[in-house]
Amino acid sequence: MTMKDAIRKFVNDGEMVFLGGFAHGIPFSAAHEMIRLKKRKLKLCKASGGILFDQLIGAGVTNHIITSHCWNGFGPQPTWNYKRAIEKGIPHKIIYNEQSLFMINMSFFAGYMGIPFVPIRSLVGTSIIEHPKEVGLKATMVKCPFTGENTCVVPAINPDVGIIHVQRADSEGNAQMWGFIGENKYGINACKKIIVSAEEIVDRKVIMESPERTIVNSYKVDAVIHEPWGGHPYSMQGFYYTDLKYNFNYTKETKTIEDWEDWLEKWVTGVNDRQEYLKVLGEKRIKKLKAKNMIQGAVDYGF
Amino acid sequence: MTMKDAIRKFVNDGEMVFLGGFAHGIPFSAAHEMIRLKKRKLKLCKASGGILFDQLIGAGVTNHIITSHCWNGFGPQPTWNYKRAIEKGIPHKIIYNEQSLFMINMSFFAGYMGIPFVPIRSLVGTSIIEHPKEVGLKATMVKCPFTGENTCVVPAINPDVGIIHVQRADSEGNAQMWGFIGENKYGINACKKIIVSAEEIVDRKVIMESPERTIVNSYKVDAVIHEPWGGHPYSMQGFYYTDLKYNFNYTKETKTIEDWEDWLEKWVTGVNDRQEYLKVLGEKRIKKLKAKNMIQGAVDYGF
Amino acid sequence: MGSEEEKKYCTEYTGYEMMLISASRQIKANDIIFNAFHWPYLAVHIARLLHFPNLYTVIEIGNIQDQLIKPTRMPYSISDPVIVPNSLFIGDSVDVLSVLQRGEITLAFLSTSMIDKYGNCNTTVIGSYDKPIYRLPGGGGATEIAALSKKVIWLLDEHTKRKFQDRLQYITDPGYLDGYDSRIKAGYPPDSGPEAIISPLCIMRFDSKTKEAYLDALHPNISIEEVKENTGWDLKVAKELKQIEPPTIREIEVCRKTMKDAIEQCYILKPEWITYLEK
Amino acid sequence: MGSEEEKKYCTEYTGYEMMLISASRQIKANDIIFNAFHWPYLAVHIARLLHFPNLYTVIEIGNIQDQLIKPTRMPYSISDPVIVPNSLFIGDSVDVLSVLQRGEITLAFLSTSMIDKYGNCNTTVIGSYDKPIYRLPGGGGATEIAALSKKVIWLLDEHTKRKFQDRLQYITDPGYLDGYDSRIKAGYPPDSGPEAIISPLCIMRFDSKTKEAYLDALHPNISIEEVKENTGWDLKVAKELKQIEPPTIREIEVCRKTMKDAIEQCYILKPEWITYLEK
Repeated sequence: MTMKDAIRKFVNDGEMVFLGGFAHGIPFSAAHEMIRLKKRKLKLCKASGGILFDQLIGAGVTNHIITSHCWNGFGPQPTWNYKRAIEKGIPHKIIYNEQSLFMINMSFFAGYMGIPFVPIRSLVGTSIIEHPKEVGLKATMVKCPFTGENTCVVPAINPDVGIIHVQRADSEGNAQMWGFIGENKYGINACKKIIVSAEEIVDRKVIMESPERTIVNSYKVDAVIHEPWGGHPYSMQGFYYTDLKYNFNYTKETKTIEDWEDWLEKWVTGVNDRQEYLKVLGEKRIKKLKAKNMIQGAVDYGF
Repeated sequence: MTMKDAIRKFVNDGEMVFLGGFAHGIPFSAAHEMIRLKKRKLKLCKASGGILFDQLIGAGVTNHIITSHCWNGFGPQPTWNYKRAIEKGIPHKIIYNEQSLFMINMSFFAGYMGIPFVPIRSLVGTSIIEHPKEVGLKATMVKCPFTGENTCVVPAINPDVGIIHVQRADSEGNAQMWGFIGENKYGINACKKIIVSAEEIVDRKVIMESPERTIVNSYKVDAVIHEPWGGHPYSMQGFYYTDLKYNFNYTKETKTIEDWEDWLEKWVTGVNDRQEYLKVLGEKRIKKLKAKNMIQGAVDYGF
Repeated sequence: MGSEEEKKYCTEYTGYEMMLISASRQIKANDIIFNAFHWPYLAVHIARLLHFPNLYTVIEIGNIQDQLIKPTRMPYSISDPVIVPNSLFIGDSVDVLSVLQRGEITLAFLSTSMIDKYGNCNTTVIGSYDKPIYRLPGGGGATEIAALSKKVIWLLDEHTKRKFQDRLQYITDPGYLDGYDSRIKAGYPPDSGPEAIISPLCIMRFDSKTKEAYLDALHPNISIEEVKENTGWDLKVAKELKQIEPPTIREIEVCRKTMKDAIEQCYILKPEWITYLEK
Repeated sequence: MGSEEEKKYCTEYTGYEMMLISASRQIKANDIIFNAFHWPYLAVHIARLLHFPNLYTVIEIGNIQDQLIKPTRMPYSISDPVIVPNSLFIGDSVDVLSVLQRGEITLAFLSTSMIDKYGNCNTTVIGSYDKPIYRLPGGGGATEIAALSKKVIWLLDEHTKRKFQDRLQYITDPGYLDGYDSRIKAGYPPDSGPEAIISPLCIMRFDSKTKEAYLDALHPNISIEEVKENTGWDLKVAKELKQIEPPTIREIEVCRKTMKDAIEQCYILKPEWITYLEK
């Protein structure tokens, strides 16, 4: 299946979409396909919004984001589409449903566990808990039935569809990651429909060589896509390093609406798929970003 | 530090003790030292009690067990010390604080997370929730503040001291396991004092080669003991297989009090430490149980 | 089981063998099975060998697997380390609980010491909890498996009034609780609960309204009376009582191979269960 | 910092450099540090290079580490993949939250856009939440780090009334809330909370009773008046006001090396912060 087919088939306008990856294995390829397919009114959730959310906001794909921050981590610098949408309603108004990083992680965890809520020891006294939010995404207080203490609890999040980009998967969808997993395991298993894109499609034997690295199993997965470099410009441990220059320049290159439209045309709407994107990126840069080998971590599974 | 020193120094009569390992990496060596050092009134918690708890009950070390079952999984067969203690008060009465397997796991998880309780979707309507239990170890119901549904919650467990037996640790106590982790990561990190015994003491470089395998970090660990075969007669992936014969015969060999006393003398009180225990076990058996190599699971950590 | 060869029935077999084979026939190709220790494990193993080598199974120690152990081998239990490098996923019990709580298990097999007419089970104690006559080993993970799987099939290797009771004093594993809608009122998913009880004598299923177990199908050469006499409540019988097909030659071969392998792995099978094992 | 060599003070440096060095001096050998992105990361990096190569640090992405990255290198952020094979532990944010919630973090550094006299911070919005004048990026994990670390030190690279406000309209990260015992009443551990605020001008600490920030120590060549004029509340001054030791030659060398490495990793440092960087 191609990314285009998967996004067309499994992502519907108005749905809540989980996009995985915490600065590593971010599904940029999937997000760009959403833009090309003109998906609308998606409700996006992700621990750290970053330039991925900024692009989806600028392209008019979302009207509601649920995250703990949205910025360009390089610099650090602001993300202009995000600011334009919230401060000026360009391209349209969006709801920013602010979460703290660990709050949204615990909400994904509760979704993963199939429980309606889970306690957290932070948030009390902050405006994050006090600010009106959509029911089901707002933390609240309960009394601990054991200790009597007032305890903050966060609700489960179970998105309609989830997308992750991983190092490898087998053709059936058993997907593995290593390095920074972020919220991927909890977030993706909490979703009703699941799309996995992978740098490599491997034999199931490879999956079984280190089964602890599996984050979602095939019986839950709706689409598996072989999508090399699907996480550029962020890193993919063992495959490529973060494109520092591309990330750093993003803020400068998207500051005005005109600049943003040029950027979008160059990298997203002017190309048809990830392979064409990589042509724009250029062989030289690709070669430079490619990770050096560092194969390690074998242990004895003998019995 | 020797196991004797560690148990003497860190395990005090009357404390709540977590013993890790779910049919793999069970700290038999530590348990036998508790028996030799005549520890008393320990309150023991573990997901699956098994013959480890049976021995600690028979030797009079504990008067309170918190677990989801206590049997000899081989056969399956009953464990006689456990039955004698509960049915007849021999060697003395013990409290059996029955948990379900996942309930005790979630209690360890809550202890791990530093939260007072966590929801679980089972237990309602069972006698496990209805039977009187010590405060703080009994599940109860709360109303979900988001959905309004009646929700069962279990309390956190934070034992005074925890003991795990792992494949490897560095000399500072960064401990790693693979294969079945059971409740080890959650249980051990929930403890106030921590003892780690390991099949191998490795250089910290080895730990950093696959940091995902770490289940507890040195800043929390009070004692690290190099204790090869510390998990016999259960398995240790990559080191030795389960001693089926020893386990199977255990029930037969401990059926009467006299038989049990002979068994205890032979394997525990008649030896001074794990090395002497291994002499009783014999070189031939040790050789037979030794795992064949199956080194795999390396991935590319390059960047 | 389509070919003529396979349809040849076996004439000599034990009730225990019939129970395992009957259980193995309940599985569908797309089931996500919770694979519990002992008799349940054997039933699923038989189904894998006979029909569904790629059956998806989950075990409480934290494994997900969708093929036979290679080289083919009967694990001594759900914690045999041979399972680890044969798994698609290894996590911990909390991960497995998440699969159960998300409602992804379509079918679970469990065995128990005693069951009541609403499918509740007791593996904790006979007599009072604090002054027991017999203390049983305890339920382990069966509580959650029974509570949260879409369909639960209970295997009882002995069909007697002591094992099949009207109501139980102590419930370790929830079935339909007090019958009718009491399970749903307790908060369990409406599409979850006991599906059948399989014993050497028969298969019972649960009335869609009262949730009481009734006799749905007889194993070969078993009479209604024999079942009723050995059941601790006034057992109702299905309007269209079914007759279970005897084991085929192929089924019995695989079943006996499985039992042999189990014995080698320290499973204790009673002499009367393995009468034909060496033939 | 014992030897004569190291005690030689530097005379030309920026307030930003003084802030980082002042921050790095707050660390003790046995601290378990929460290592946040940006200025906090630089301060901890300096302490590692100067004094404590084996400092224990935790970052929100799920890493625990107790030595410098090898080969020595400044990660571009807390998510640089170079960190992974230099870690003693890699888990996820839930694992890291567990470390925070168990109260194991002894010291955390954080930076923020604005702070109030009770050590509460806002990184969310200027103006109203729904109709903001400026929308800030949001707090990320700072909420939990501020809530649960035993000691929190806030770094502010600009000391103005806009940054140091009497009270904030929006609290992203909890400090002492409304002062006095309001933080404890909210349920936070009594031994947790803001420890200091470090700016280019000074170090503030918090009154043990009112929990209001007061001027505890001046950076070299800074006057009380300068601090008071740039602080948005009526700043109280410690009875025994301390004078901060200027950066030593060694400290400034390490600080500038760290800043250079940071710039190479895309950190934007303002021109006035790096005046002496090429000297």
